[in-house]
Amino acid sequence: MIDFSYTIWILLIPLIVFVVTGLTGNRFKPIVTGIIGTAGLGVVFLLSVITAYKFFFVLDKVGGAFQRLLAFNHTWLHLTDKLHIDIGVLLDPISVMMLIVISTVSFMVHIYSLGYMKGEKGFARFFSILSLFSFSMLGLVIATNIFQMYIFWELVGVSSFLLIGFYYEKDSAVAASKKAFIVTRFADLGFLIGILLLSYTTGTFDFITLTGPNSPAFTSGQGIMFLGMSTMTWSMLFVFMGGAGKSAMFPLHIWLPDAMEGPTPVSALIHAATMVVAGVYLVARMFPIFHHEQSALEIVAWVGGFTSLFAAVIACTQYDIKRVLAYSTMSQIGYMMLALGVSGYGGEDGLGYMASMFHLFTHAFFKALLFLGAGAIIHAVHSNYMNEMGGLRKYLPITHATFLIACLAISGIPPFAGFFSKDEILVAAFHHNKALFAMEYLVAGMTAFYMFRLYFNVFWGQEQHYHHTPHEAPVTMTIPLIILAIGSTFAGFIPFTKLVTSDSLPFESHTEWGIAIPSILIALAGIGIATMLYMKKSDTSKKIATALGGFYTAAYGKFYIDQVYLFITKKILFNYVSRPVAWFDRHIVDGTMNQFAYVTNVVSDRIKGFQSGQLQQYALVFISGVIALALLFIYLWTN
Amino acid sequence: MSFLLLFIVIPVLTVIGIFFSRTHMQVKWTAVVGMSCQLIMAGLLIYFFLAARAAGNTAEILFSQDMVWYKNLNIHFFIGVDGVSVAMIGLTSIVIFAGIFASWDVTDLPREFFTSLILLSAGVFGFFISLDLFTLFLFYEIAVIPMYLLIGIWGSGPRHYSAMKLTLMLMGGSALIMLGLLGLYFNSAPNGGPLTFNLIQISKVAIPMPAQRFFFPFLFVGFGVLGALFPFHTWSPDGHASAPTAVSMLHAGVLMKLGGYGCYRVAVFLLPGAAHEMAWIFLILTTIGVIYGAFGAIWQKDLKYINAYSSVSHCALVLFAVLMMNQTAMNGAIMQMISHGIMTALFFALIGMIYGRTHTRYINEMGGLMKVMPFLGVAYVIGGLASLGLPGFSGFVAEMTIFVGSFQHNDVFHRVCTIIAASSIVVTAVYILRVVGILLMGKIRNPEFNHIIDAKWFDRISVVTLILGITAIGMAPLWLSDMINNGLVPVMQRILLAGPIIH
Amino acid sequence: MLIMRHELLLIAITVILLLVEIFLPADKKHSIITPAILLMAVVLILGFIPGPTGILFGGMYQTTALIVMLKNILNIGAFIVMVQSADWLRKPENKEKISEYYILLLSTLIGMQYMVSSGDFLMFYLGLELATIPLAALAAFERFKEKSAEAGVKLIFSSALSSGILLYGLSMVYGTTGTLYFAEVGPAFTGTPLQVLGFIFFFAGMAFKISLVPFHLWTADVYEGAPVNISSYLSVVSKGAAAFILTILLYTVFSKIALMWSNVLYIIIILTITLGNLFAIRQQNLKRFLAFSSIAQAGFILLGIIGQSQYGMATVIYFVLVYIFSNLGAFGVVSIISNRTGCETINDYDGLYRTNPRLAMTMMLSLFSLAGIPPVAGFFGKFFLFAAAANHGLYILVLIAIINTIISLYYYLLVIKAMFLNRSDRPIPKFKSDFYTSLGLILCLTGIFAIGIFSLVFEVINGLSFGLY
Amino acid sequence: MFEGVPIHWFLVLSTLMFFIGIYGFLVRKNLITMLMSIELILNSVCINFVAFNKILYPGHLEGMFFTLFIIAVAAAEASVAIAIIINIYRRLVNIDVEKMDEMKY
Repeated sequence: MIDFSYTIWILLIPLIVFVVTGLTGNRFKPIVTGIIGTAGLGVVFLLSVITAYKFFFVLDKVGGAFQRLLAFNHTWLHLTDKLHIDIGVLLDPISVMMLIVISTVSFMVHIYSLGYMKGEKGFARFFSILSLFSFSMLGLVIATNIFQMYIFWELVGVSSFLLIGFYYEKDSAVAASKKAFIVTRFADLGFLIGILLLSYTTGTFDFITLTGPNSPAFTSGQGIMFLGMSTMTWSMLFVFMGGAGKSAMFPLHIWLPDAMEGPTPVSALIHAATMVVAGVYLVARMFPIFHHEQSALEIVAWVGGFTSLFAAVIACTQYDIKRVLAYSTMSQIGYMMLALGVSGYGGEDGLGYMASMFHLFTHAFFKALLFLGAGAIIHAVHSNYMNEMGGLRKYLPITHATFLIACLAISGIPPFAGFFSKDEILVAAFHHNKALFAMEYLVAGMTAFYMFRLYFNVFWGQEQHYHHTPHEAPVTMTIPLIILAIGSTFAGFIPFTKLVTSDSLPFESHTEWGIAIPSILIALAGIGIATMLYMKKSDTSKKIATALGGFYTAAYGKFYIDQVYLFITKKILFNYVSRPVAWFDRHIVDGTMNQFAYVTNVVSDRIKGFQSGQLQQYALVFISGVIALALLFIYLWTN
Repeated sequence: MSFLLLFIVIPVLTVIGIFFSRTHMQVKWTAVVGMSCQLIMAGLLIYFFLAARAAGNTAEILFSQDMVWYKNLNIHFFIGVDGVSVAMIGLTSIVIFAGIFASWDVTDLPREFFTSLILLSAGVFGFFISLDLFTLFLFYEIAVIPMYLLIGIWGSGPRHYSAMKLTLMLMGGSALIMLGLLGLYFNSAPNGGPLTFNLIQISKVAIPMPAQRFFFPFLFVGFGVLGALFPFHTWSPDGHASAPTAVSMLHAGVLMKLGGYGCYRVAVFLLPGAAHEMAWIFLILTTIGVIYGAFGAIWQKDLKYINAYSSVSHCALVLFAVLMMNQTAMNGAIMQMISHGIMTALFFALIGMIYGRTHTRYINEMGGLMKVMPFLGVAYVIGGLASLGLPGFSGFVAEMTIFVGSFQHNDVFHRVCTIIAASSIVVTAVYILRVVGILLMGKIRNPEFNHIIDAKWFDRISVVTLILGITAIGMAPLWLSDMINNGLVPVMQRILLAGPIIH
Repeated sequence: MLIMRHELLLIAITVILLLVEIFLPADKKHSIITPAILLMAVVLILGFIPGPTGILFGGMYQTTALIVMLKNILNIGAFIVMVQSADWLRKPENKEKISEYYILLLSTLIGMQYMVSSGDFLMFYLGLELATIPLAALAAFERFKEKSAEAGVKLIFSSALSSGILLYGLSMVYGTTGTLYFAEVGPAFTGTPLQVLGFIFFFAGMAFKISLVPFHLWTADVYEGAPVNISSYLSVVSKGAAAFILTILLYTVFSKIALMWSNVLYIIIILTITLGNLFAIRQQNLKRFLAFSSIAQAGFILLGIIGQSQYGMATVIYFVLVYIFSNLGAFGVVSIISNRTGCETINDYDGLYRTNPRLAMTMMLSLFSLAGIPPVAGFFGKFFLFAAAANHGLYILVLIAIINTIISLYYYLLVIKAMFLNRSDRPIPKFKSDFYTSLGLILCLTGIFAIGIFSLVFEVINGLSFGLY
Repeated sequence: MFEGVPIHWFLVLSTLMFFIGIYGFLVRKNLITMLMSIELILNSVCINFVAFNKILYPGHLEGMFFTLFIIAVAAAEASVAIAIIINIYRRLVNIDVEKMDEMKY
C-alpha cells in the first residue's frame, strides 16, 4: 500500500503561491512573481506525474480494477447529521488522468506566458490569478465529494472571471467577464439544486458511495415522479445543467466566444484545455448514476451532439481566429459529451466513456497547442482577424509546423492523437445511435474544413502588408509549442482502454477500420475543400457564402443566440422586473409608510378648530362630555 | 461577578473617558483603546467558551449571572451566553472596532459622535448577553435610539427625514415587541407560580396555544422590522443611504442582526407552536424579500442604496432560515447573520472611503477606480465576491448551510421557496458584477479621479480587520458552526417538542 | 397633632413668609428667595421623617403611610418648582411680588395635601378649592401680560364651572347615601342611577383637574399664558395630586361600580392619549407643546388606574413621580430660556446644543424620559403602566397606547431635532445659568436617572399601595 | 315652613337653576354675568344639599355645613375671579369673553 497523502500538496502549493504572490504582488519585480508561479506549477507537474506513475503502474489492482482511494480527507463543515462537506483528495483513473492534463497544460501555459505577457502591466496579477486557477481546477478534479467539487467549481468560475477581465480597462473585456460569470453562475444554480436534490434523496455527498456498485442513488428517489421523471433523473439533469454551463453546451454556450477577450494563454488553459471540460469530467464522475438514469443520459448525448454540429457550423464562418478556435472547442466538447451520452457501463459497453476521456486528454494537447500557436501569431501580427493575415509560414516556421500538426490532430488524421480518440467516439456512437453517428461524421468533415480554412488563411494566401515584419516568438513561447506538438502527435498511442474505463477494468481496444476509414476520407475531403478555397486567395468562398445566403449570415451572426439572451436579460429582467420592483419599493411600500405620517399630520391639522380659544366653547365641550358620559353609562346600564 | 458584565462596563467607561478627553485625537484614541479591549474581550470569551465546552461543561448557559432587579415584577438582571450569543458578540466587537477606524476623519462634534456610537454598541452587547426579556428589550431600545442623532447630525442627503423615518419605524417595531413581551410575561406561568421575564425559564414552560397565536405575530413582526422583513424594510435604504459610514456599518452589520436574533431567540424559541402554524405566512414574505431585495438592488444608481437592498435580501434570508426551524437552517441563519454583518460592514466602510475620495456615490459618475485605488478596489471586489457567496468567504458557508437545511423539508411549498431563494445567488451576482464593472473597471471617466490617493492607514486597518473576519470564517467554518450548533440544541428540542418533527 | 404635620409645617412657613413680607423693606424683597427655598427644603426633609398616622376630626382627615408618601412626592415637586422659579422671580417686574408668589404657591400645596388626605367629601372639596383658586391668581401673576390675564380668566372660570358640576355630583351622592364620609359612602354606594349620575358629575370635575379629554381644553391656553413655572406646577404637582386622590377614591369609594368606571376610563384613555398627541404634533410654542404632551401623559396615568390592582396603583404613583422629574426638567429648561431670551417656540431652539450643550442635554433626557426611552426613568414608568393594564388583560388598549408612544416620540424628536440637528444663523446666545437653575436641573436629572435604575423606589411604593381586590 | 313639601320640588328647582346657570355660562358674553351663572349653579347645589339634609337625613347637619362652606368658597372664588376680570379690563378695555382668544389651536 502506497501512501498518497502527499497529494494534498498538489492542492496546497498553488494556493500558497497564490496567497504569497497575491499579497506581495507589487512588492517584487513582476518577473519574480512569474518565476515563483511557474516553479510552483513545475513542482505540481512533477508530483502529478509521480502520482500517475505510482497509481497506474505501482499500485496493485483489486480484482483487476484500479482502486479508487481517498488519499486525504478532512471534514470541513457539518451540515445535517448525515451530510457533511469534506475537503480531500480522491484518486481514481480519471482524476489522475485529469491531474496530468491540468498540470501539464498549466505548466506549459505558465512558461509560455513568461514570454507572452512580458511587459504587460499586471504581470504579477496575471500569474497569481493563474495559480489561483490551477489550485481551483486541481481541487475540482480530485474532489472526494460533490460539494467539494461545487466549491472548487465556483472558484474556477471566479478565476476565469478575473482572467477574462484581465484587461479591465477594455469595456469589451469587462462585459465578457461579466457574461461568463453570470451565465456559468446561472448554470451553477442548476448544479446546486441538483446537489440538494441528490443529497437529500441519497443522504450523502460522497462520490465513492454515490458511484459505488450499490449506490443509494440507484435505489432511492426512483418512485417519485414529476413531469414524468423521477427525482433522481431530475437531480441528474440539474447537475448536467451545471456541467453544460461550464462546458459551454448549447444553449449555455454564449459566454465562451466572448471569453476570448482574455489573454491568449488564458484561453488556451482555461477555455480550451481544462475548465471547459469540467462539465464532461462532472458527467464522467457521476457516470454510474447517469447510466442508471438513461433518460438523462439520452439528453446528455443529444445536447452534446447538437452542440458539436451547431458550433462547427458557426466556426466555418468566423474570421477572428480565436473565435474559430473557441467554436471548435465547443464542438469538440460536444463530441465528448456525446461520447458519454452514448456510452454504456462496464467493459466493452463502456467504450464511449473511455473514448470521451481519451478525447478529452488528446484534445487538451492539441487545442492548447492551437491556442498557443494562435497566441504566437497574434503576438507577431497584432491582429485577431485571419483576413488581415496570410503567408506567415516563412516568418513563423516553428509556429507554422506545430500549428499544422495540431490541425491534423484535430481533424482526425492518423497517426495524430485526434484520430484515435475521435474514432473511438464514432464507434461508440455507431453502436448506440445511427443518427448521432451520421451527425458526427458531418462534424468531423466540417472540423477539418474550418481548421484548414484557418490554417491556409493564416499561413498561406498572399501576404498582407504588416506595419512591421512579423518575427518568430521568443523561446519561452516556442518550447511549450514544441512540447505540446509532441504531445498531440503521440498522445494517441496511449492505451487508454487499459487505464481509464467506466468501471476501471481494462479491456482490449481495436480500431474498427470500417468506421475509421470513411471518417478519414471525410476529413481529407474537408481539408481538400479548404485547400481549394483558401490556399490561393480566391473569391469562390465569397460566392458560396452568398449562395448560402440567409443561412450563412445567420451562422455568421452565431444564430443570434446572444441577441435572444440580451433581450431576456436587458429587456425582460432589467426593464420589466427590476425597474418595477425598484419603483414599487419607493412608491408603494415606502409610500404607504410615509402615508401614515402624512395622514397623522393632516388629521392633527383638521382637528385644530376644536381648540378655538373660546372659553364658552370649552365649556360647551365640557358639558357635552358630561352628557356623553351619562349616555354611555345608561348604555352600559341597559346591558 | 460574571466577566460578561465587562462588555457593558467597558463601553460605559470608554464613554466617560471620551467625556473627559480634551482634543479630537484623545477622543479617537480613547475610543480605539476601549473598542480594542472589547475585541480582545470577545476573543477571550470565544476562547473561554470553547474551552469550557471542551472541558465538558454542558450547561445551557455559560458565565451566567442572575441579580434581582425589580423584585415584585420578578425582573432580574440575568446575563449569560450560549454558542449563538458568543458568535454574535464576536461579530459586534469586530464591526465596532472597524467602525471606529472607518470614522477616523469625523471632524464635526467628534466627542458626541463617538459617544453615541459606543453607546449604541453598548446597547447591542447588552442585548446579546441579557437573558431576561426586560433587560433584553431595554438594551434593544438603547441600541436603536442613538441612531437618530448619529444619522441626523452626521448623516448626508435627506438625513433628517431618514433619521426620523428610521427611528419611528424601528420604535414602532419595538412597540409591537413590548406588547409581545408583556404577553409572554403574563403567560409565563400557565400552571401557577410566579410570572417571569426569564428567557430560560419561559423556554421550559409550554405557553398555551391561544396566547402563542396572539403574540407570535407581534414578536416576529416587531423584531422583523429591524430584521428588514418585507414589507417593513423601507427604513433601511433611506437610513443607510443617509447614515455616516461607521453608522451604516454598525447598523447594517450589527443592529439589523438584533432583529434576526430576536426572531430566533424570542419569537420562534419561546412560541414554537405558533411558529409552526404561522411560519408559512412569513416564509412567503421572506422569500419575496430575498428575491425582491436582490432585484431592487439591480436598478439602483447609488452605491449605498445598492448595498442597502442587498442587505434587505440577505437579512430576509436570515429570517427565511429561522422560519425553516431545523437545526441546519437555523445554524445557517446565525452564520448568515455573522457573515452578512462583517461583509456589509466592509461594503459600507469601502463605500464611505470611496465617497470620501470621489465625493459621489453614483456609480455612473465613477469608473476605472481600480487603477487609482487598487487597495480599495481589490477590497471591494473581495467584498463583492463574498457577498455573491463565493467559496472561501463566509457568505458561501452560510448560504449553503441555509439551503441544505431548508431543503430538508420534503414538501413542495418549502422546496419552491428554497429554490426561489436560492436563485437569488444569480441575481446577486448580476448586481455585484454590475457595480464592480462600472465602478472599478473600464476607463476613468472623471479626470479629477486621477489624483485620488489610496487608502490611508486607518482605512486599511478597518478594511483588513473585516476581510480577515470574512475569510477566517469562510476558510475554516467548522469551529463556528459547531459552536452555534451547540447553542441551538435546546432551541431545537423545544421546537421539536412543539410541532411536527422536522429532521 | 403630628398626624397632619405636613400641612402644619407648610402653614407654618406660609405664615412666616407672610410676616417677613410685612416687615421686609420694599428694596430687600428679593432677599426672601433663599430663605423661602431653605424653609421649603426643611419641610421637605422633615416630611420624610416617619411619624404617626391616623384619623382626625372624626374621620374627615386621615393619613396613612401611603398618603404621607404622596404628600412627600408633592412636596418634592413643589420644592423643585420653587427652586426653578428663583431665576424668574429675580426679574425686576416681579420684585415686589416675590413673597406673594410663595404664599400662593404654598397655599395651593396645602390645599392639595388636605385634598389627598381627606376622609370626607367636605374636606376634599375644601382642599380642591384651596388648591385651585390661588392657582388662578398665580396664572394671572404677570399682570402686565395680556396672555397671563387671559390664562387666569380661563382657569378660574372653567375651574369654577367644573367644581360646580363636581359639587352637583356630590350633592347627589349625598342625597343617595346620606353621608359624606368616604368610609361610609363606600359601602352605601351600590350604583343606583342617581348615584351613577352623581359619580359622572364628580368624575368630570376630577377629569378637569387632571385634564382628560374632553375636559382638557383649558389646559393648553392656561399653560401658554401662565408664567412657565406656574405651568410646570400645574402640569405636575396639581395634576399629580388630583390623580392620586382620584385613584384612591376610585379604589375605595367607588369600588362597587369598578366595572362601569373601568369601561369609561377605557374610552377616555384612548381619547386622551390620541387627541393629546395629535394636538401636540403641530405645536410651535413649547409651553403649549408640553401642555398637550402632559395631556397625553395623563392618559397614560389612567392606564395604571384601569389596572385595578395594587400593582396598578403603585405604577400610577411611580409614574407620577417619574413624570414630575421629567416634566420639571423640560419645563426648567424652557423657563430659563424664556426668562433669559424670551424665546418660547421650537424654531428658536435651533442649534441650541452648539451654544448651550448642558441645557440641550437636559432637555433631551427629559424628553426621552417623557417618551419612555431607556435608560431614563420614563421607560420604566411607561413599561410598568402597560404591564399594569396588560395584567388586567387589556392588550388592545395597551397596543393603542403603545402606538401612541410612537407618535409622542415623533414630536419629542422634533424638539431634539431642533436642538441637535438644525443649524441656526442666530442661535440662542450662550449664557450661564445661575445656582438655583442648575440646582433644579440637576435635581431633575438625578431623579430621572436614579428612579429608574434603583428599583427600591418602586418597591417601596408598591409596598404601600393597595388595589381593588 | 316648607313642611310637607315633597323633595321633588326642591330637586326640580335646583335642577332648573343648575341648567339655567349652565345655559347662562354658555351664552352670556359678559364675564360678570358668566360669574353670576356660576353662582346659580353653586346655589342649586346648595339647595340640593339643604333639601337632602332637611328632608332625607334630618339626623345630622353635614348638608348644612357643606352649604355654608360652599357659600364661603364661592365668595372667595368670585373675589379672585373679579380681581382677574379687573385686570383684564385694564388690558383690553372690555370684558367680553369672546375677545379673549389670543391663544388658540
